[in-house]
Amino acid sequence: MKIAIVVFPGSNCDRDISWAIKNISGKKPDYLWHKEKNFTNYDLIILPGGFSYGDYLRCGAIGSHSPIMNEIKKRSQKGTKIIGICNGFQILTESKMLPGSLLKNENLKFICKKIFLKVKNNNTFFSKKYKLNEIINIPIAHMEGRYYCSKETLKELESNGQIIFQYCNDNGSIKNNYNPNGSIMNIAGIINLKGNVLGMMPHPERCSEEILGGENGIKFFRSIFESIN
Amino acid sequence: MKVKIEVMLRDAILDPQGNTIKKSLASLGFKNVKSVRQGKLIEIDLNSSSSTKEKKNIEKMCEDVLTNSLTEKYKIKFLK
Amino acid sequence: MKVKIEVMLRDAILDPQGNTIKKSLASLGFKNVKSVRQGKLIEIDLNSSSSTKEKKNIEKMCEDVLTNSLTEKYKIKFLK
Amino acid sequence: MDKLNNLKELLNIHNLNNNEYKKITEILKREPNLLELGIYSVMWSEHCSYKSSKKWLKQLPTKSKIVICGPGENAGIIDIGDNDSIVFKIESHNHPSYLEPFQGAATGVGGILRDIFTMGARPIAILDSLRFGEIKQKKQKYLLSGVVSGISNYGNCMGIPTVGGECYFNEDYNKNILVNAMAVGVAKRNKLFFSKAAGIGNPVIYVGAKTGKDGIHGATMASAEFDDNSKQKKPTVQVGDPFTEKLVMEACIELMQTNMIVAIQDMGAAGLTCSSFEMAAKGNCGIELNINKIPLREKDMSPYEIMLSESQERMLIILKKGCEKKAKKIFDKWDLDMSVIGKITNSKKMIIKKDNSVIADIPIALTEKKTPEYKRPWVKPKKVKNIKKFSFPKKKQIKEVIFELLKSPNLTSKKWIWEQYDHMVMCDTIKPPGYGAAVIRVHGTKKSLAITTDCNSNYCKYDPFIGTIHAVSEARRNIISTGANPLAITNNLNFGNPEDKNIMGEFVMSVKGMINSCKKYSLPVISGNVSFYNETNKIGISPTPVIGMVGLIKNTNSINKKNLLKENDQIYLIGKKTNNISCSSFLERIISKNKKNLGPPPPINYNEEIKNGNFILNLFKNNLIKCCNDVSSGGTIISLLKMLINKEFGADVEESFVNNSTNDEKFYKILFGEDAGNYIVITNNEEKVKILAKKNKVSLFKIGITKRNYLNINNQIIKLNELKNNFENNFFDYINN
Ligand SMILES: Nc1ncnc2c1ncn2[C@@H]1O[C@H](COP(=O)(O)OP(=O)(O)O)[C@@H](O)[C@H]1O
Ligand SMILES: [Mg+2]
Repeated sequence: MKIAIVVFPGSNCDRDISWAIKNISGKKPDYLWHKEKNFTNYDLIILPGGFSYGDYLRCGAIGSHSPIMNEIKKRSQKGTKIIGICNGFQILTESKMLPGSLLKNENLKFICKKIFLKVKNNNTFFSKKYKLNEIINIPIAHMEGRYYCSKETLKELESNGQIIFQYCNDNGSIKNNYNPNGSIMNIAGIINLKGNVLGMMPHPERCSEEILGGENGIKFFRSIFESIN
Repeated sequence: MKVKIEVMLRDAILDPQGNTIKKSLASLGFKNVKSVRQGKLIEIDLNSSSSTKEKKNIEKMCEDVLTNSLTEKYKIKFLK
Repeated sequence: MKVKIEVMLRDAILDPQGNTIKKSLASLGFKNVKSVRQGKLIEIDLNSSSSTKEKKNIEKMCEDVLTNSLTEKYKIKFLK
Repeated sequence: MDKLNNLKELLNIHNLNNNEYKKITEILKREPNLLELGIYSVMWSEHCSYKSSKKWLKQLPTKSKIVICGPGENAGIIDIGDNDSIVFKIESHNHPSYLEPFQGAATGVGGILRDIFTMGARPIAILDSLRFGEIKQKKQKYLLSGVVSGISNYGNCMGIPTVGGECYFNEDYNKNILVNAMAVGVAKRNKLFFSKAAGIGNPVIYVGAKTGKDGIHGATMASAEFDDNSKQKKPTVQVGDPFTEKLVMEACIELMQTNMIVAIQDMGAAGLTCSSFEMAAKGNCGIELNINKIPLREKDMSPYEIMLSESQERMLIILKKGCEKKAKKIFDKWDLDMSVIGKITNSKKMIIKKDNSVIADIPIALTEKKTPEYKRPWVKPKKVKNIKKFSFPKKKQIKEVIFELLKSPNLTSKKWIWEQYDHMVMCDTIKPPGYGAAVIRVHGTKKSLAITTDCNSNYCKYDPFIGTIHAVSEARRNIISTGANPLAITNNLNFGNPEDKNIMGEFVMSVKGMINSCKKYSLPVISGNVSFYNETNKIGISPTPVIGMVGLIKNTNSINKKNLLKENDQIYLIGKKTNNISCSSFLERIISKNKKNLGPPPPINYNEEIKNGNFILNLFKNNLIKCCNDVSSGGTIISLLKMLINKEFGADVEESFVNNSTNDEKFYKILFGEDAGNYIVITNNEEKVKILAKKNKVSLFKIGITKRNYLNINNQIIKLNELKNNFENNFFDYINN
């Protein structure tokens, strides 16, 4: 199992993800500097959270043009699994590896808190350890997490089961009240059609240790480890 | 050459920033504001002088980097 | 009446966004960019029609709410 | 060198007096030129020279077994064992935040973070201590929103969690808000860095953002009062660039892993001037700078502007000779400019050259020795009178009283603020904001730190001496309530104009209070900051000595992970039942609304404080505590509710706790009094707690038991939901309406 975490200038959850993966799997992932173009094969490449390029211009926009991204696109087409969390998700949409776009939260503020998610599709590499419709408590921390896409895209996402996580309340109700940022249809995480590229705003690495207040993220990582091995 | 690029959110997209400005204007007594939208203004100063090639270049910049066509529309103004 | 307000940082004020955009444009091959500054564009739609009084009003808006004179300068464009 | 015209006006602009000017001519043995005058003006500003406060700060206890580095460096350092050390400091950015709240607060955070990583430490936590005027004023809401998003923007982007702080509203801050930020970092003990220059011929390098005209005379501005024209005086506002700072931080930490650095210092207040001068002064050597080599943002900058600029995100590093290329490689990787701007000399002078000619020539040691130090006249603040007659509400009004107190912007939840801060990044936040001190794990070790900032503005207003003792005591209680051992403090002394003998008196008494309490508690003061001239049109703020404290939990695993409350857990007050309502929130909000005098703060009994504190730590050691909070503003009930609501619980308060009292006064005094030294603990083993208490001669009283859905006091039932909604939403309502 070979995992890499890409470090962009301004990434700041790179160490956190590495820490979580190391705790759960016992193996420390590699870091890849964003200028890297030639690197060995990885089973999984993670684009971490943070503020690549300070979130200037648009979140993820400049990062999506980093030298490494061309190579990552190529590898994703060959089936390498890619995850983008928070800023990583923004980079994935900006580089068109995932449809849609992430806009400024409706309340115009940075929001850092624990919310509830519903697992809408557990038949993926990234969510198989969860039960279908399982409700998980997980932190978000972002200023631009309002998922937006065209109506047509939304239809496709729905009918292809590409919506993986939706914001809900502790009972699993997916109403607008439980939508922290104004995302279309409470979308918190999606997958590409091929099923190997996932983007999500919440931070599973921040809830993978009891002492940090929860372990709901562990299954996320376990799902991936199982898919890889 | 100087270029000004006006970037606005597409009309169909909610602009909470504009709405907030509208509200705060209203609360300050500016009552007859119908709507407010907020966008970005990017001013670029180029070493080269204006030419068709340069103009193409700027357009490419807008498409590739400066704007996101899903959510934004833009206008380029060549100043001189 | 429609009004467009262009808000830019004063010249002496650091514009981290603009600088970063400039650097990344350069690394993407747009080499002859001398400088980039990023500002705001505010579009306001008013119920009233253009009049001197309304124009004064808009100016007041800019001074009081829309901009911070310490860091920003602005230009008002009355569209119609 | 040209002669200075119109000396009087120049001195005025530079905030220098005639005596100070005379000293300059004595040191230089000639008249200074404009550049030199500018340099002296910032070096000798209150902000940089501590000329009014030095005399008093010298008396603070700053040493102990664990102190590696006390005041005098960029930040203080303490030893926490196993080659780990903790670096921390607090700093103010009050004046800039009033003029431009977002940038003012953001650059405040940027500044304090540089002070931490300059010493070789990776910052792991930020805290902010804020003061605003009346929350109902539009202007204050604007300032609050701006300040909070400024802090949030900078800290979040840096990826350093903002884990705590405080925010307090009071009309005394209407014209002068306070923005203090504290940062904590960790470093290996054998990998610390200092600012003492050394090695004749070593290159001086400049790294980070380019120099612009930002904040020229910022230090002098922070050393002068505001008046109605302040907005016109506007210096170029400093804009923060957290992205660049993140790169600077990572690059510096990378460089620190090598052996190339001799000394390092950030460019903070008074920029290049202060940093280069201080480095040379500490190393007792000379420094030569070539102004032509300074990276500039604008072409037309004079040497004067360059030397006085306060552009952010810049570092000054003395490298070992010959390491320039290797160092540059690291900065290139992070897309940062590096420039060799000078060298260390043995001249003991600061020489600045432009186009090869000398444009400033200042003897360093002499200037250091002659830095002004004032014995400002001061008078003891008058004691305020006890107010005797109150009319208390009826017992059955308890519900309204509770809701009224929860409505106070000072007591209600500050969720609106801390939800805008990324308080979880770095994956070490064990106790997030909510109530009391934050607990942060020291990454990759078994250790955790408890961190807090504290200052009860009312207490300090009515008695700066006792008030400051309270601030230290309360911070200490906050730390102990997490199970941590208090280690050391930092402090930010925010006051009005020290040239006014009354204000100087407040300052002196406050420092004395800090000295007194720190000695009693054996807590060294390892760093701090003084902010004077928080004054507009001759009206100053009330004294606000903010205390930042850090404590240590040796074994993170000892923190009860599954300390989930259950119904019928037992709630105890450790200490004495309260009987003092003077200066309390209850008095302010319920009884004497709009009264100008709230009476003196409650007295402090050190013996009780120490005994109760030790007892709490003892209970933690014996694993008898499920959760704990200290009793502070709002008294026992509000302190209890803050803790319970956070855990989604209510309680049944026993009648015996309020002495089955038929007396309204007694009832309210027990529930809302603020006598110092008390804690509330929740346990599921009251027998053991009682036995231990007896053994330790600690007094305790049962408050009641936990309940899932409601609070019951005096047979009045309040639903938990209602409490929670009030507590958590009041602040949002203030902001949104
Ligand atoms: N109130 C105080 N208590 C203790 N030390 C203080 C206090 N105020 C300032 N100091 C110390 O004086 C030194 C200079 O402070 P300051 O100018 O704020 O630091 P810098 O500008 O280097 O960041 C620091 O080492 C600081 O810790
Ligand atoms: Mg410093």
